[in-house]
Amino acid sequence: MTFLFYLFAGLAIGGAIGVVMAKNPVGSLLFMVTTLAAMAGTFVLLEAHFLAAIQIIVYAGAIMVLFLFVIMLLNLGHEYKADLRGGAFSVLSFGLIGAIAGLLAPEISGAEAAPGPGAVAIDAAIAEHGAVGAIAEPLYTTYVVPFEITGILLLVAIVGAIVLAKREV
Amino acid sequence: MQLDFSRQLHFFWALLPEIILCAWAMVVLITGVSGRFKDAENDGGDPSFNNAASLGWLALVGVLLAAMANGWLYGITEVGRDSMVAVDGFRLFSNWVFLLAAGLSILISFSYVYRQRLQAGEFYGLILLATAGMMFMAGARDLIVIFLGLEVMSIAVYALTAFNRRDRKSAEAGLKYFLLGAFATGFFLYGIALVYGATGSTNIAAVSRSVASGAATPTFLALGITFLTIGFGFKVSAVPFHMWTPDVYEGAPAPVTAFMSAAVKAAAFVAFLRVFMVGFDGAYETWYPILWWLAAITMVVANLIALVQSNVKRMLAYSSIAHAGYLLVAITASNETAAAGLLFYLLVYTVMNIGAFAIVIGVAHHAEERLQVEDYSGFGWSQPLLGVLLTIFLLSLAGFPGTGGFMGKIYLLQGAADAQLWYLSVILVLTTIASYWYYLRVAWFMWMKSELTERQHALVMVPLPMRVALVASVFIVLYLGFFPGSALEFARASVEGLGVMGAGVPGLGQ
Amino acid sequence: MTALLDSIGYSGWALHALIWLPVLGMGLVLAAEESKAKTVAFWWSLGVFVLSVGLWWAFDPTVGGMQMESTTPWISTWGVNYSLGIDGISLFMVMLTTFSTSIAILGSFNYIKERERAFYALMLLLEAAVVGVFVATDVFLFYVFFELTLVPMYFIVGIWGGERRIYAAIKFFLYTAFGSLLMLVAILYLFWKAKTMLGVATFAYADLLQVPLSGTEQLWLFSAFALAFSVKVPVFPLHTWLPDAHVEAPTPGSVILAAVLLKMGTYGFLRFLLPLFPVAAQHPTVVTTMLVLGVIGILYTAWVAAVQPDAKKLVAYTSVAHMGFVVLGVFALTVNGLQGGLVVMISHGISTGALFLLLGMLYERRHTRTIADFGGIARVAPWFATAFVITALASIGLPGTSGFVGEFLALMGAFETHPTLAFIATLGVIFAAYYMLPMVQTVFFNKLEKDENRQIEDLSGREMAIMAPLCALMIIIGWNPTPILERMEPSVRMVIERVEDAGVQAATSDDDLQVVVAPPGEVAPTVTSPTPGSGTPEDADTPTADGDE
Amino acid sequence: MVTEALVLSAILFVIGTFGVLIRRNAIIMFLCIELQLNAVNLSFVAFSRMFGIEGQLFVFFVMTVAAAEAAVGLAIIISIFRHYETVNVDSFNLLKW
Amino acid sequence: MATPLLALAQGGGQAAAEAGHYEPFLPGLVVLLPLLGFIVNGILALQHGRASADAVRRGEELDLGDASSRPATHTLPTWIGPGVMAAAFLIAVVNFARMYGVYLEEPVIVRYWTWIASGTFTVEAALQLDQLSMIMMLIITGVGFLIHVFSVGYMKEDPGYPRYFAYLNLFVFFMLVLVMGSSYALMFVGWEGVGLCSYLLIGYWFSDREKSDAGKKAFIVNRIGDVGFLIAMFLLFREFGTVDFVPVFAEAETLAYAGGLVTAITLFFFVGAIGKSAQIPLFVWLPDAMAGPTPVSALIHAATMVTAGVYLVARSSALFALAPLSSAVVAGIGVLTALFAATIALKQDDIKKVLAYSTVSQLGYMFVGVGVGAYAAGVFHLMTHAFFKALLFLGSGAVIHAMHEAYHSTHSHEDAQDMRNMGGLKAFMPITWVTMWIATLAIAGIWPFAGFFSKDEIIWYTAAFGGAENAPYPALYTVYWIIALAAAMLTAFYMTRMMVMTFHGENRTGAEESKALHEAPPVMWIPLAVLAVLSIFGGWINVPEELQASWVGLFGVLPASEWLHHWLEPITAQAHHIQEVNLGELSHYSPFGGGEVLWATISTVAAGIVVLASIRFVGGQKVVPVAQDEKKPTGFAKVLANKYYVDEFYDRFVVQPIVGASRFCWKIIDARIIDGAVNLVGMLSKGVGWGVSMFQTGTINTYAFILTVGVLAILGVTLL
Repeated sequence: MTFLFYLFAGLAIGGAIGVVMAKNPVGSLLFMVTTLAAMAGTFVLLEAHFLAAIQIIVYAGAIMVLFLFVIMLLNLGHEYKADLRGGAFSVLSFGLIGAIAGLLAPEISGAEAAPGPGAVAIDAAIAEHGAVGAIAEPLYTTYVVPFEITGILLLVAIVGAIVLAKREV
Repeated sequence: MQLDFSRQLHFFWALLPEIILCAWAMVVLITGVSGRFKDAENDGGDPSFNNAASLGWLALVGVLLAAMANGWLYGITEVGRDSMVAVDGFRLFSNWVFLLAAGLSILISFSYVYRQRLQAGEFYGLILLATAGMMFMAGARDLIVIFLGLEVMSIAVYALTAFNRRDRKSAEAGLKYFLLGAFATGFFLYGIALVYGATGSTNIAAVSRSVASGAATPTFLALGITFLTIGFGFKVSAVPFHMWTPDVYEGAPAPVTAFMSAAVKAAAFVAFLRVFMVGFDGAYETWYPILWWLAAITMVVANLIALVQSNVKRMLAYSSIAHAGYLLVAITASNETAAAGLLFYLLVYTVMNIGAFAIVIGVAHHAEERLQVEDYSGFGWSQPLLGVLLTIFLLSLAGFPGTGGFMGKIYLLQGAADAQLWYLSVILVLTTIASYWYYLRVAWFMWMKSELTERQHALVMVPLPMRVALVASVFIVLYLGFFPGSALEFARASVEGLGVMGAGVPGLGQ
Repeated sequence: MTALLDSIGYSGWALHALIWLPVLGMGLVLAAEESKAKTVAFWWSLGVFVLSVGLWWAFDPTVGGMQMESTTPWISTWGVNYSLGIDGISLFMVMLTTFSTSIAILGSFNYIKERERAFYALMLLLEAAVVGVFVATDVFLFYVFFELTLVPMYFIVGIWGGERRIYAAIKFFLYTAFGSLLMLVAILYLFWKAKTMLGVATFAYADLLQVPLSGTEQLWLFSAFALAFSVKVPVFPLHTWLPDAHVEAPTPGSVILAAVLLKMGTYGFLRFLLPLFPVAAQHPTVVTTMLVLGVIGILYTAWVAAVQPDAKKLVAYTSVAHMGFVVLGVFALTVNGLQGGLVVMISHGISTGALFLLLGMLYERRHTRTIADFGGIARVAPWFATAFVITALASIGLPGTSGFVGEFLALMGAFETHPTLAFIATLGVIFAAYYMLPMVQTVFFNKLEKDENRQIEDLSGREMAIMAPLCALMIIIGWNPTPILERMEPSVRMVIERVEDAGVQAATSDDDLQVVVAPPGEVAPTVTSPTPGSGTPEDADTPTADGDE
Repeated sequence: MVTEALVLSAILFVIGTFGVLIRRNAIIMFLCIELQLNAVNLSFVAFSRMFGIEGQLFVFFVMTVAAAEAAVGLAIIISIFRHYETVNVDSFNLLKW
Repeated sequence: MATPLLALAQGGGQAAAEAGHYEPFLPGLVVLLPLLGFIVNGILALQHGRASADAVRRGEELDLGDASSRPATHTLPTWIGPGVMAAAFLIAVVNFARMYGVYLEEPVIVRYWTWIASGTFTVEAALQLDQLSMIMMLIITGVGFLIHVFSVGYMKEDPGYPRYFAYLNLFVFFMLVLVMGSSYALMFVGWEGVGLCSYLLIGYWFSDREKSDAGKKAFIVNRIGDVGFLIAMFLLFREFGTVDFVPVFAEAETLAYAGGLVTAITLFFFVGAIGKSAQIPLFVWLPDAMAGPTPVSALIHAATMVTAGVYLVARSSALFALAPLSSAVVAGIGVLTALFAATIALKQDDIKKVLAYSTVSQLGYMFVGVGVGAYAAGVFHLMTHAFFKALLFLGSGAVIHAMHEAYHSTHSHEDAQDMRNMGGLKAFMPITWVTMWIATLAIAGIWPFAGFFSKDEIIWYTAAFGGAENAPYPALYTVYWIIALAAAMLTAFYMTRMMVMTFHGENRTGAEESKALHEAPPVMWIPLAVLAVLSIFGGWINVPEELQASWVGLFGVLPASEWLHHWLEPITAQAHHIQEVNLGELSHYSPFGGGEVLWATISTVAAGIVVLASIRFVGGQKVVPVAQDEKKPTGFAKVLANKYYVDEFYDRFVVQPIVGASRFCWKIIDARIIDGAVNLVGMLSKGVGWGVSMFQTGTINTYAFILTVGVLAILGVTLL
């Protein structure tokens, strides 16, 4: 378990670094897919099987393809020079991010965060409703309002995307 | 009628204004794409009553219907505090502000839409949807709902910002807004996650209980509060999260800027207030210094930069940042007076800001031209009525007696007084003095500089809807300036049911 | 006269009318034809003045407190009332305002040649606001009017002013707003204090007088209020807005500025500063500071005035010197001093207003204000010269004019308590001659060399009608100020008694009123600090202390 | 493991942030933002081990939001590309100061 | 009109004398009449001014040469100006007649209205009638009337004629307020009022810049003194709560003798007196004041206004008597001024300048008188001086008038006032010559002219004061005495020099011009004659009792021994009482032995010798007219001719520094430092705003970076 976790973690971090550093946008995208897949693995390890599936299908499958589609559309796939910011800016950014990481990591790792009653409740729910049902049940009862808002959100996104991406009025 | 959220239908009633708006947005969209209203560009004629304008009027009807629903909700009482949706005075008051902002923004959009030949259906539809998103935020008692409402609003506004596709400034503004907005959303979301991690819930009431009882994990809570502050700080454009604001406000279509600066900010503040004052009440000591500094820096920096702006839209952008600073004082104060002050101020700010933008739109004929202060030379004398109106709006923005802006500022200061934030109050008034300079600068160009040619100012376009908006705005600004009593009382009453506040917080509860 | 007033039921409504009639008149002026605007404005303001004259008889000179009071709730949520009233201090300020406005409007007939409607409308608006300042008995209402005066003045200076009008207007605006906004915080502190200590939300002046304040609080609040009013007065070194504003303002603007707007500051001293913060007001350091500033104002600005090449700027600087006498009188904290200060206020309003009018008339004729451009004008304009000399003499406080009575009493009052400073201030009498006479000489006397000056016309009938009442008042007040003094005295006594009572209490009690003697800035526990961390403004706002946890 | 997951989440978040700071390509920047969102998702999942199924629910919502943002965001990028023929954010500085 | 008035006077006077009390007769009218004259003349003047202004605009001057063509505005003042003065004088005489013979212990106060009533301070608009104010009233209205009459002739061709009379009337009004006011406050009204009129009249010909400057200088220097007056008043008020004469003097003795307070009060009063009476160091304005019309110099700068300081000290005798130091200062300043001004007068060539310095010098004598406790003597000299100095000035006026017309006839621009251009005028204007010689002998202190009695008395008292039992600084008074005597000799010399240069020897006016020289018209010489009579006999009212039997009193022939002393007794009694208590009886003392008669003889003989010697000496000197005079004085004579460079000194060390400081205050402190600070705040704000806005680069990465900085900052705040 632990080994697997660290493997996935290593993959995820490596992929993330790849996203940031890759010269070619397509490369970035592929690194991103790697990361997403590795995270799906950690989801599995955290007993979130349904989410792991969604992660692959929706994120890696749909959203990333959308990105790829746009990169291709804009014909950016041929760029092989890094557009990393250079010089002082990146050094400063690096320092800044390092500082933030230095503040965050000890705080988070130092906090007590052991699997609690939630793990038990999830196991029970999965046992009762199955992996999908465990999520679906609250989604359509307690969280019905946010769920409906999600619908509106998608409508907005569609309208926005259409209006902006349309070639000419 | 009493709502019982164990029945799902009751969510429908509780969210009636939002639902009406969303539904109406679809109506507008569909009408817009239907053949008859499709052609916005070559129907010519009166910008008040052409095809595109019909959609505007249609959208206004939606706003009106939502407003009716909002009024109807006053007869509703709710049971239980842990529901996802609040039906309290606070939300309803905020809804009034959003609807007012939306209505006024639509009214001032007519000439812009006409001149820029925008797709009216989508434009008005997105405004309605954004408004709905704001209303979700205001009514949310759950961080997730706030987040989703925020996203509905934001995505709609991203689209609106980049809406004018002929204008590269608009696109640039859209990209900047979008990228930075999404960036901030990441922080915001991380904040929600951490709060969830700290308290085990995203429901504000539950969070509040957990925080007050001390059950929340302090590390996560502190981090969560930090990141939520950043998220909200971005949306309300508090320094140093304000960097997008001037560029976006300058680049976005002027009516959208008006809408953004008033309504988006209002929504963010309302949610900000509910989350921090209700949810994190028990952790006041943690976040109050952050907000104190945020408020102070925001007021100072925004007002100082605004001094050197020569573009009116950009100046108004910095002014809106400055106003965010004033409003942050209310959140820092975190008591009932401050909350009521915030609501009242949002109302006033919405009206006066949109009023000012209305005239900016009128002056900036055709594309986004004629936005420099110099372009206002002698404007007052060639268009005396508009000049007077703009002067009143500017004075109100500056917080001058006789206008609503003054009363709002007083209310904020009272809130600060109740929390004994004297230094912050002093910073507020001192920065206000700086703000006088740039507001009056417009006034001096208008009235004290030599006139431009009559012809130039004759191009100012003020169609009927904008006139309606202007009259309404100036009426409200002056009414609130001279007879603020009922509105103040209304704002005060609106925050009464907000929830636990002031317990264990120094300077509160007197 | 009293019977006549009774027959028309003259009472508190008159105060309301004095505020709102000018507003109505503003509407009328805007509605009038451009060419008729000035006539309408003048007769309307004259009517307002006539109405205000009734106050003289309706006023009961034996009462020290507020009279003709009326109160209407305005913003009940905050306990703000629209309440008006006058006492012996404000009575004359109101009358001075209405009088000066009429005169200024009459004096601007030739000066203002464009955008007349807007100009006269703003003048009337200004009148309404200034009257409001003087009759408001609710601190909030006072503040509203106090700030409102800025807007019309800003536009009057900025639109109809001289070359650097915008600079002057904005400087005037920001300078005065700077002080008054800090006062606003202080007012809200008082309000908050009243709410917590008395349990009522109120801005009423009478209620705020009851708020118990510790010595430290008094000092802080005093400073804020004093700053606001000192800018307005203006007290050295906060005076530099005034020469600019005066020089650039059109004649009527200068007249109103000198005659009434400056008085708002000293009025504030008397109405708010002393009664609200009596302990701070008699703190030796405070008193000495204010007196020293007053004395510096008298001498320093007299010197600066003396070397001005611009006549209007010279007169502007003399305003500062005159107001220095007021400050001196007020902070002498004696009946004579206060009364003297009040008379100086009235006298300065009349004489400096008249000087500005006369300089304006000169400017209309010659289109210059540089002293050296004139010379020998008395030969071609004897009435003009006479009016000017009378006014100048009243301004430098020659006995037999209004200026003397005020300065004399103010100095005398100051002498009772602070002889050394009063002694130095008395030297100002010399420097008054030092700045005024050379100007009079260079402008009106000497050889009539320039041909332009040769063609200067004497006073016209309208101008005589302006100058006659002004000169008459200067001399009448100079010879018989008693009717004015006796009306002021009860009110002035109330102020003094309040200050003295507080002084006695402070001396006898051993609560933290004694803190007064400690330097400001030291932390003193306040009465209302149930929870740690609240209390004084100092420690409530230091988040770093909290953030470190 | 929950703690480790949280730390991983934090690390990914920080890397995403770093990416936003130093990349010039708007699409890559956006990609980094997506990375941040994913990092948060990981936190949610980890926390759901402590408190229950809601955490996983939130991930669901976040994904929707990410999708919506992607749609609009990419549309905006396309839109701006039409004006500038590039997605390099350094080019977009018509609006400044 | 005059007859019933006299009847009134007689009737009232007799009745009053019988009843032992005094009934005031319309004192208000005395004051009011000149005021009315001022108002009427003033309006006439303004109307007249309009007419001449029109002429000026046309580039002409009003032609007033022909008497018949003069407008009414020009002729009416001839009657109004002197008319009101005559009426006022008559009423004053009536009042005097009523008071005469009554020993009035308490002054009579006539109240009109409450002038200022504020809190603890009240002052009435009230006139005080007592022996001192009565004398002053008579001098002012009497001499004033004569000078008004003289002015009719002197000024008749002046375009500003009505204005002149307006000012003159106003002056008399203020002067009367000064002497009749019942309180220091009211006195101060007159005090500053006369200063104002002096200013207006000195600068009467305001088109001439120098004259205008002189007026301004007079006003400002006077104001310096006025400040002293004011402060003294404030001190009095602080102590007594009132500034009315009666209560102040009643309470005066509660002050410690020679105490700091009373010394301060009196010294400050004396500062006022110095200013008004042109003593060292504030005398500089008086010589310049000669820029005014000559009758003005006679009235204001010789007879009345400048003596106000003496009046003030005499009036406050009760206070000064309590302050021996102040008294010593008064006398010291007086004697120094007497000598100092006399030396300057030696080398002056301008006839009016000589008279001006002579006035300063004589005023010094008066101060010596009041400084040594001889208040009555001071007032006495004031009175006689009013006669002969007014006469001298009017005489010089007649001379200048004649000279002016002479030069005018040939359109010459020679100086009509310079004595070097005169000489031999006695042939042309005999009356003037005679009357002026009378006045010269009077001022020189030649027996039996008026000046002898008054001056001699002062000198004698100076010595006597030093000889008092507890005299504070006995040696000092001896010095004073010597200086006073020396100055008297100088007086005799320079006055004789003036007379000789003007009237004797060759005429230097010029051949053409001298044809136009002529005697003054009657309207001018009659006042001269009247004053000449007064200058002869005026001194006889106060012949010292001890000397009455000697030759000085013409062995008892001269009447009214010490009448004035007795008359002023009620005023000075308190002071004398205080003096007696504290100093003891004044002894009949002379520093170098010898009796009073001896010293009186010595002084008059010495003066006589000086006069005769100077006639020879000056007559023997060759005087050249100004036009040919190229010889500049050298050495000490140059110093004297340049008035010890006092004006230059003041200009260099007082005026210039103040102007410089003023410029510094304006240009540096006000404009740079204070306003600079204000503008700096504004500029700094803008600068900071501009600087901060530089972060707004337009690049998204920067924005994100700054956002992240914010994140770090907040994290730091929360976590650290």
